[in-house]
Amino acid sequence: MDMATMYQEVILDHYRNPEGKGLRDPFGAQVSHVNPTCGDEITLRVQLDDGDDPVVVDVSYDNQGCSISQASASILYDEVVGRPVSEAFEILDSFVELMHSKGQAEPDEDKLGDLTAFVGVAQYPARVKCALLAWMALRDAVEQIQGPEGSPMREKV
Amino acid sequence: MDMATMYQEVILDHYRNPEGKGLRDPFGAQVSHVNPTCGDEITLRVQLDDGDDPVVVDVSYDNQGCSISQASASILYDEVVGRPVSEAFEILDSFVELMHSKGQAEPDEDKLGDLTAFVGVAQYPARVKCALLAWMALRDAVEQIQGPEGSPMREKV
Amino acid sequence: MGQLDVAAIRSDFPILSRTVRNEKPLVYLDSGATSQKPTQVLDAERKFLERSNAAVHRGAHQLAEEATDAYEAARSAIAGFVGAEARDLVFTKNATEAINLVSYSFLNATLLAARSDSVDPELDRFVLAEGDEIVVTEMEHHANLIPWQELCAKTGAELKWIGLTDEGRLDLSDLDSIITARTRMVSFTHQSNLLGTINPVAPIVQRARQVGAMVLLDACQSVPHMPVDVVALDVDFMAWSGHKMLGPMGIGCLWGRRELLVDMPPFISGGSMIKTVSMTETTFAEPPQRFEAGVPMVSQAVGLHAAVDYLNELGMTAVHDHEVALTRSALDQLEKIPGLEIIGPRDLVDRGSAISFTVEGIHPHDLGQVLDNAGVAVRVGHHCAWPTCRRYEVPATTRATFYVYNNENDVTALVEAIRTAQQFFGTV
Amino acid sequence: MGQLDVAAIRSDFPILSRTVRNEKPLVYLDSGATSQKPTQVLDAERKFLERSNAAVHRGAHQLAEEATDAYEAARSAIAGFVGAEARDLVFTKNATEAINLVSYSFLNATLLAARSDSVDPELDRFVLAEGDEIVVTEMEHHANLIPWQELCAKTGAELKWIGLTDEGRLDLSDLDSIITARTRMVSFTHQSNLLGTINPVAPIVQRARQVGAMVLLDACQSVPHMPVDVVALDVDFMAWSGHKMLGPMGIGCLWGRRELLVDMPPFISGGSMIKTVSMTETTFAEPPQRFEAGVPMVSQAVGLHAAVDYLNELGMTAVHDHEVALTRSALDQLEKIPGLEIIGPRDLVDRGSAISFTVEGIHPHDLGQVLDNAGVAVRVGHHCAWPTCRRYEVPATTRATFYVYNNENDVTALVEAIRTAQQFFGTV
Ligand SMILES: Cc1ncc(COP(=O)(O)O)c(C=O)c1O
Ligand SMILES: Cc1ncc(COP(=O)(O)O)c(C=O)c1O
Repeated sequence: MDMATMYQEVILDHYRNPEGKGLRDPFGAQVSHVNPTCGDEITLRVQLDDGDDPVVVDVSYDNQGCSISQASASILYDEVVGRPVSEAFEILDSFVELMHSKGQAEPDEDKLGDLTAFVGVAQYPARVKCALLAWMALRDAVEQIQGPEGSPMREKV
Repeated sequence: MDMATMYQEVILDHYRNPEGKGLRDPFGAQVSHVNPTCGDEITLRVQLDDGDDPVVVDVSYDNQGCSISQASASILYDEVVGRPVSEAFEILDSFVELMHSKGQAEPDEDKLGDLTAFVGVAQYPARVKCALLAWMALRDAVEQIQGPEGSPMREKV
Repeated sequence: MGQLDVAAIRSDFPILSRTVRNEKPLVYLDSGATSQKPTQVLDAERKFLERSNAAVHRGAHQLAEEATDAYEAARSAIAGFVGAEARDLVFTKNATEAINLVSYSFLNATLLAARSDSVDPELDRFVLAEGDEIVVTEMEHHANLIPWQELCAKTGAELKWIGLTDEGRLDLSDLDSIITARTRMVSFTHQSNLLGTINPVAPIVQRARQVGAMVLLDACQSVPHMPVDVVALDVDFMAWSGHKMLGPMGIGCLWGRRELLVDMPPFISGGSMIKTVSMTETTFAEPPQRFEAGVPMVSQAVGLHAAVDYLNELGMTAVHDHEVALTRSALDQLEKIPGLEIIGPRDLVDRGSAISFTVEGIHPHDLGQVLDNAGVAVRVGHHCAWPTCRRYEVPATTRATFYVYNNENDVTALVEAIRTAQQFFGTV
Repeated sequence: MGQLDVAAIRSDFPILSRTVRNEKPLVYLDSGATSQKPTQVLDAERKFLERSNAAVHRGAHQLAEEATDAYEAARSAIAGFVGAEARDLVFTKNATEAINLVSYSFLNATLLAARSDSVDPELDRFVLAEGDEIVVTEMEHHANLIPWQELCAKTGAELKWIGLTDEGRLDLSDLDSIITARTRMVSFTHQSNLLGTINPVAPIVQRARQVGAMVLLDACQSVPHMPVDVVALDVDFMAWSGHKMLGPMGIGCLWGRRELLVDMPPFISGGSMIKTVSMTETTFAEPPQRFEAGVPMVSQAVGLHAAVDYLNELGMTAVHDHEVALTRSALDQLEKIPGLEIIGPRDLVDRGSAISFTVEGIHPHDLGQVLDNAGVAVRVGHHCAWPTCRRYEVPATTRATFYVYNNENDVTALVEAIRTAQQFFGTV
């Protein structure tokens, strides 16, 4: 594969000009996640509204890491803010699936939007954690707000 | 090698009719040694006289083990009792050397007497400990009587 | 002789065509100590080393990626071999380390809890108090006895054990008074490496559950020889070694129930088992990584993967049937030898292929020597189960063990060599 | 380029002729993580497995005898490689286990002493009291940091460390206030796997002796790369791994001063490390057996034996000279790259061949990816020395490491690939 397939323009754009970066108030939960192999970090805050299927009112974050992890956080902001949690988690699930497909899956563009660009990254297992770092933090933060019944799993990917 | 070279008649004779077996009084020291790989055991007592180079007045023992270890103990009794410690230790040293020679050494018959028969055993490393069991116990017991200055080593073979 | 094509199998094992002691064909009856390795295993390991060798879970390059894939594929296959999930399987250097890992979890949890202000609920299950009890049996390999003795010596817990019947079985008659409300762990062997006995797991697990104790199964002698499903067995931990099941030396396995593994503090610590590290504070990765500090035995995992593929191909039921058939034949013929006494069950019910015996008037060391001289490789001694020897009042035994590559000829060779020894030592 | 015939050496390593990522020749610059293995090592191990495979120190048959001889011959050769005696060398699964073995000696001695009525003089040297101190450095691999953190957490001892200068050296200016009368153990790395720094052993040993502390040297990155004589170094323990010195994975080494080894309680317990065993009491074998419970990694010892033979043939001085020459060339060329910063010493004095660096505007993960795409295998991340990254305020670095099979072409490939990355990410 050539590097341009992996580092698609949309990834490099988000990396160079991240959307929504910086920690903001108010927030319902804040979590910090790291990638133990490379030390990349993200601190992420989530604010939900009070709805039955609450809407993600804001996601703010501060992070440090490679282009893949930074672009992924920026796209997360773009894709998730303003959506109900149920939809955000659908995107998350599709993205997890894509990233674990070793590049064999046909990405669902409708659902994934800019995340489709990560199909090349999925071919490099060592980079999967980079791409998922912000998303795992999102899941963790939402589950913290929604309480344990929403988080059946002790561990995350 | 055929079995008869290893199990020479003199070994089988001593095995079938061990000399000096049984624990007797008086004794200056008593030790128990085991062979950790097979569980063979010997309890051995030594009585020395008061000389400058004390004479081994008696070696008595109780043991359990294979023909090699039993014959070796019996020959020990034959060879050592009545000799000064210095001579007994010379025999011991020669025997240790023979047993570690992997069968390459030319045994010194004058010094070793019946122990010469163990030259075949020396070709089987797994049996070396059997042959030396009683002799290591002898050294240990004598050193206990003579005190620590006589035993520079913490460990034995 | 079961459904195994033993001739074909034998041709996969280069060592079986060698000779020993003056051109005697090798009759290898010591697989209970360690098994031989088929070409398939040797080739898999070599191919890995010539193609993909790299440190796993660390590098960002292609070799590291391939090595990580190979290592984790091995974990899946080996876990699958015992009906488990990959993430619940920890690689160790041998079964001994696997058992120590669990015994040290108790020790470490107890020490950490003693120094923390708040009672950490995660550690709680592994914290021992003075007077707590650990239960083993009188037929344990030293690997499943000494770690518990040591744990007791350091914590004040007490070691109890299930005794044996004269027939070589566990004496379960007073199980309820041995496993009590004070019992925290029951650790026992699935199959005795000395007696050949296959132990009943269900009643012991049931009693342990009643009193809230954990169960560790030492499966060193079962996983290589018969179908084992860890979920069906319903134990909490299971330990076994690679080298006894056609795999390389230097790799062992610990399977653990997920909810216990996640609560266990680390045993060996270092690289690759962490989440974050600073000079003053470290947090740990989830299992299995938490228990795999340092560069692991990757090529050995690849070799063991090839070994379970090989065994799966044969079918573990066929493997077991084959061994039972050989055991039947061997027991029949051995019992006809005057002065020979079997130490262990004489019937084939719940019995594996380890056959220990004594021969009147010939010490096992001497017997082993004559057998060796005839090309027959057996093991003599206490087989790292010294208390079991003491129980049957023998200082040592001679032990023959069978595996997939053994056949009727091997049984005949064994029997003939024993008769030769009797003639040589003049005991018949 | 020293006296090594690198072309001849390369032909001994099958993996070096493979290609990666679309037919790019492999440029392996990750030997600091794990080295590749020459055919001589692979063949030695295979020959053992096809001829003499058996459990050691246990059987009475010819294979067991041959296996035991091979295992103990390996011990002699490997001990000899560092100027040591065989009986003082313990085989472990990796260096990480070796260091843990020593840290657990303190833990176990402390616990056993606390429960015995009389103070056992043998254990005494390893018994820790509240307030005792352990000293490490800020450039340790996690393997030589976390075991000591854990020991402190369990005993109430305190962890102190020697800091680093901006140049990547140990800051020994306040050594006397760090190593004090309370210090029981000073454990530090001979060569940093991240910075490449070779540390001065003598002044630290001298200070430790003054206060009666023991010294452990983590020689993972020195023994493979330069002549090391453990007697001349005058340390108490030395730990290193086989897989970084052309040997197999799954084997590590602990050398210990005899009088300390004999006083240390067992760490991992089980078979083959005992003197006598009953259900209630066990006594232990002398070192090294005391510390080698269970069936050990025999074929790996045989492989490591072949590896030290191979290195001896090359000559360790020539190996070191070769690496210094490559390091000189690499540092020269790397420093010319705009935005590239070396993390670690820039001069060649007391410096090995691990070169860590950052490149402005490109995260190490991204850099590693482009390098990988060009066939250049480096390692990116914190290299299991996270505190060292923190000290130099970098989240991660890219690291190239050289070994006997690397040459000038590899340096050129590295430099070119970094420039390609800069163009790709538009940072120049
Ligand atoms: C300096 C240093 N110490 C310790 C280790 C740990 O070695 P292993 O992972 O083989 O146990 C390494 C290598 O990973 C190292 O470079
Ligand atoms: C029943 C049993 N448990 C434990 C062990 C120890 O296995 P290892 O030496 O591979 O750790 C063995 C074999 O030696 C065994 O037969």
